[in-house]
Amino acid sequence: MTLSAKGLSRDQIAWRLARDIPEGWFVNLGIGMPEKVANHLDGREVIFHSENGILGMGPTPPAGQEDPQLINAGKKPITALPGASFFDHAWSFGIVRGGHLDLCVLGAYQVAANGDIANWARSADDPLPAIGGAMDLAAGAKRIFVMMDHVEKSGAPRLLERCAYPLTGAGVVRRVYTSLAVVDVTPEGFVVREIVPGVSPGDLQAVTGARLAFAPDLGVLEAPAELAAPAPDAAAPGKAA
Amino acid sequence: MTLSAKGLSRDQIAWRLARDIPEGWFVNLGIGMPEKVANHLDGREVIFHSENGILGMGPTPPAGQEDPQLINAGKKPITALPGASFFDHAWSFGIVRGGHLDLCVLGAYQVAANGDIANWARSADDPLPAIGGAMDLAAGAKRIFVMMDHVEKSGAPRLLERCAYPLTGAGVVRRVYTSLAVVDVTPEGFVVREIVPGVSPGDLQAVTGARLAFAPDLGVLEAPAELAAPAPDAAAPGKAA
Amino acid sequence: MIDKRHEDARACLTDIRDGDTVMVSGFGDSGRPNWLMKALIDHGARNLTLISNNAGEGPVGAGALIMSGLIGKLICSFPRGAMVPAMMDLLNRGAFELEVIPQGTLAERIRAAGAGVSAFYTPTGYGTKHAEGKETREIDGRGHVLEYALKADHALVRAKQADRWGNLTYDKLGRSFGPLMCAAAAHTVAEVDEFVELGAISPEHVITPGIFVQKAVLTRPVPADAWKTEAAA
Amino acid sequence: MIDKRHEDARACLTDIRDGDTVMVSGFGDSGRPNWLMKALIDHGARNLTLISNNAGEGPVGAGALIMSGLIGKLICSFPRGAMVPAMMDLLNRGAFELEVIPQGTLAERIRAAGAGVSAFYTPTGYGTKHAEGKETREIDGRGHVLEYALKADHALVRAKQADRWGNLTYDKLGRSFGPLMCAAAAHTVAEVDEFVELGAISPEHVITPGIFVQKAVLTRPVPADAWKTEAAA
Repeated sequence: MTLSAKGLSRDQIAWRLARDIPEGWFVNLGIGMPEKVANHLDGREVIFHSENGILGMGPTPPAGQEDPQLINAGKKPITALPGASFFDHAWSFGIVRGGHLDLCVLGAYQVAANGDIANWARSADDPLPAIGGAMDLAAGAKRIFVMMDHVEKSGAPRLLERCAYPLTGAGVVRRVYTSLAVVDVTPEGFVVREIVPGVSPGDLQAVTGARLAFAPDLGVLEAPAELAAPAPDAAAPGKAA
Repeated sequence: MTLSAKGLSRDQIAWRLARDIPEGWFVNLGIGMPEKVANHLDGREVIFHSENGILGMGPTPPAGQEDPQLINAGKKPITALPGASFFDHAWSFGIVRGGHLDLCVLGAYQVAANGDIANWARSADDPLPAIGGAMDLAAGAKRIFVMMDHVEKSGAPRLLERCAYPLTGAGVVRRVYTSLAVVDVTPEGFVVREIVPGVSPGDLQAVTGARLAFAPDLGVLEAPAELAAPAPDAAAPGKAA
Repeated sequence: MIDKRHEDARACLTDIRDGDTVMVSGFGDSGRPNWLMKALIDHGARNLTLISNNAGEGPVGAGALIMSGLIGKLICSFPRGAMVPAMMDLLNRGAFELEVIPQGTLAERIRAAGAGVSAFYTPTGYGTKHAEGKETREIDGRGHVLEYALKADHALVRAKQADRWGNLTYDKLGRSFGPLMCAAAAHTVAEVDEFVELGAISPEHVITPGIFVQKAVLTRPVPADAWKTEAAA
Repeated sequence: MIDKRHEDARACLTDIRDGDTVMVSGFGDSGRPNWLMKALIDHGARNLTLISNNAGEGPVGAGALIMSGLIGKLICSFPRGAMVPAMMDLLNRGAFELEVIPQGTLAERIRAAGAGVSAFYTPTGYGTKHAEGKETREIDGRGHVLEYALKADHALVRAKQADRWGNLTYDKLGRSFGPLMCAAAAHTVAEVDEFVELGAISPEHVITPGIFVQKAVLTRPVPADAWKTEAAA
């Protein structure tokens, strides 16, 4: 069995990350993979922010009930829960930049051992750079958790000593949830907290582009089998717009 | 008859100033003497701002109908006209500082020929300086008009080459309406536009602490006699709080 | 009597001249002043600097303006979507200049212009390519970038209600950049669902006070094919 | 279930320690959190830095706090009113330190703290005594003063309605500094006229989103004689 076959599905990664979100947190979920986190809160009351100007974002509306003035940062239809509030873009990014969000979950191309994150461009020369809100989110939330496949489709590592792609934020990532492991970013670099079953520390180090330390109480990351996907998917990470 | 007996009452000064306010202007009236301007608009629709967070401020309510949450910057009861809006202090001073007010009318201790205004303290050593909103208003409105008696009660001039009191704003005054004259502040200094009847240019220069130029079309400032006051009053100018 | 309500969108744009800076509200399709943007294309002023969060979602709104050839410079945070190939082609031909800004910094720069704050220090983008060539400063042990106020000659803004003083409300997430742009532009035109009597909007619920709005017109739908113009020269 | 509504004002203030910075909302008597300010006096934490637009209107609110001897430093824009002689006496005895700031700069510094803007350039006060000793810069030909964000450990804020998420509305001119202070303090307690069910406040009409509010209590009147404390030591 290849490493990738042992890896978690996106729903399983989202499930694992959601376990670290307590009731009452204010959370911004980046576009794409991070949006799945909202499905795994087991009834805990968590308030979601979307940077286009809402707190209390609710789930996708039933087909036919979409409102063009109710969309999330990914431009997809949403609902507003009882208790929701709307505000202008200055306050919305004041919430982001002012450190009011307990958590922002971002997708990424690469994360470095110093906490740098690259998630907006694969080249510094992109003539149409898609910055969106990602730099603000990376700089502003109390905690940045990253969700991503552990490696590129090509097998190239995404956890690196230094990011090769242009940075979204410098030294901001707190924890990375990959398809193979839960990895903390510490002043001493990456520290692995949990690994999926069947993958050894040596296996993990072999597909990682930075030196890994392993927690003394290294855990096993066992996710519900019913959330497993038929095949892993390594498309581009989501980005705020 | 003394100069001061020939001088305009505060209501007459307010009447003269009000003639220069066209319909549709957004205006902030400083506390005290400037508030009288609102009584002389002859039906022109002018929208008043109070820096504690309202546009569309209306007149004093009838006795017994005061609302403690509806006061102006001078802490006096007001009303909110149809079309009024409330906003927080950041937006309110954004309106001020951002140059959105067509006019701010301020009282003053002194105005200098370079447009400096002093209206918040008679001494730089005041241990309880009452700055309030005056510095923001002085720095922010499109036009600053000053209303004041031409001289101090002691007879000391208030129009000076340089202010002796601490400045509220540097180089901001556009026009001064005094009890004796209408005086523009120009790059070349004070230029008198109008003088009250019975006062000569020489008389005016004699009670002014800066060199006066006189407009070629120097006008006579004749105010309605019914607005004349029994005796002029030279109390401290109003200040925003 | 003050009355900022107008009938003809095109007539509200006559002051827009070649070379002017124009802000347009909205986030994606929400809060976008389609009727005024179509009128801007018809108005035909050239070499405009366009400030719009999004650009390129499709051949509508900012995408249509860019294809019209009237835009000399685009300032935005997210120039992505179906129009990317066409925009790339125009960029490669030097048909317009592009400046991409982090979204929160874009919002704050516009807000600063309206509020009379001339520049500010933000942590956003520090240590990234965005900060290259910009003045930086350490404050409380953290790196910051100096950013300047971003104002405009004109703002075209989508809102919900307007009264004759120009007081506005917005519709849900259509609010976004609208209130900021109204304050940041010397001349703001709002496109609204309905005109209401003075006093119909509670003073507690006015989002943009009329002091920031010069004119208001009723919105009308813009058919998809009405956006089409001759390809940019 | 999230529920920020509390019964006991005093219990909401237990985290306030000697030496903390506390913001209080309001402009004059409007929007002043009397019930919480009285509870703060009873709480008794000392050497507080108090941030309040007004101070000294009378032996209530900030005036009463100053007379209580709990305030080590006062930051305000207008320290005037009936209490001036008493405040002068305390100042002369070195009982507290005073910093007076132009009102718009005070508001913008508080707003900046909440919005994560660490410093900004404003024209207000340039060329005056207020700018002495401060960094200045010419921008677009005009002098500006550099001002820093002003944050607090705690904010006590008067509002109208609160729901269990802490969303707030305000009452007319009682809004003033409230929304800014909620965002600028690490820990905000709101004193409100009424608790309402979640969803009772339209998302369009929420002025302070609950993310800026940690606790809410119902207001109660403070009798004039209840403000009295022993004279400051």
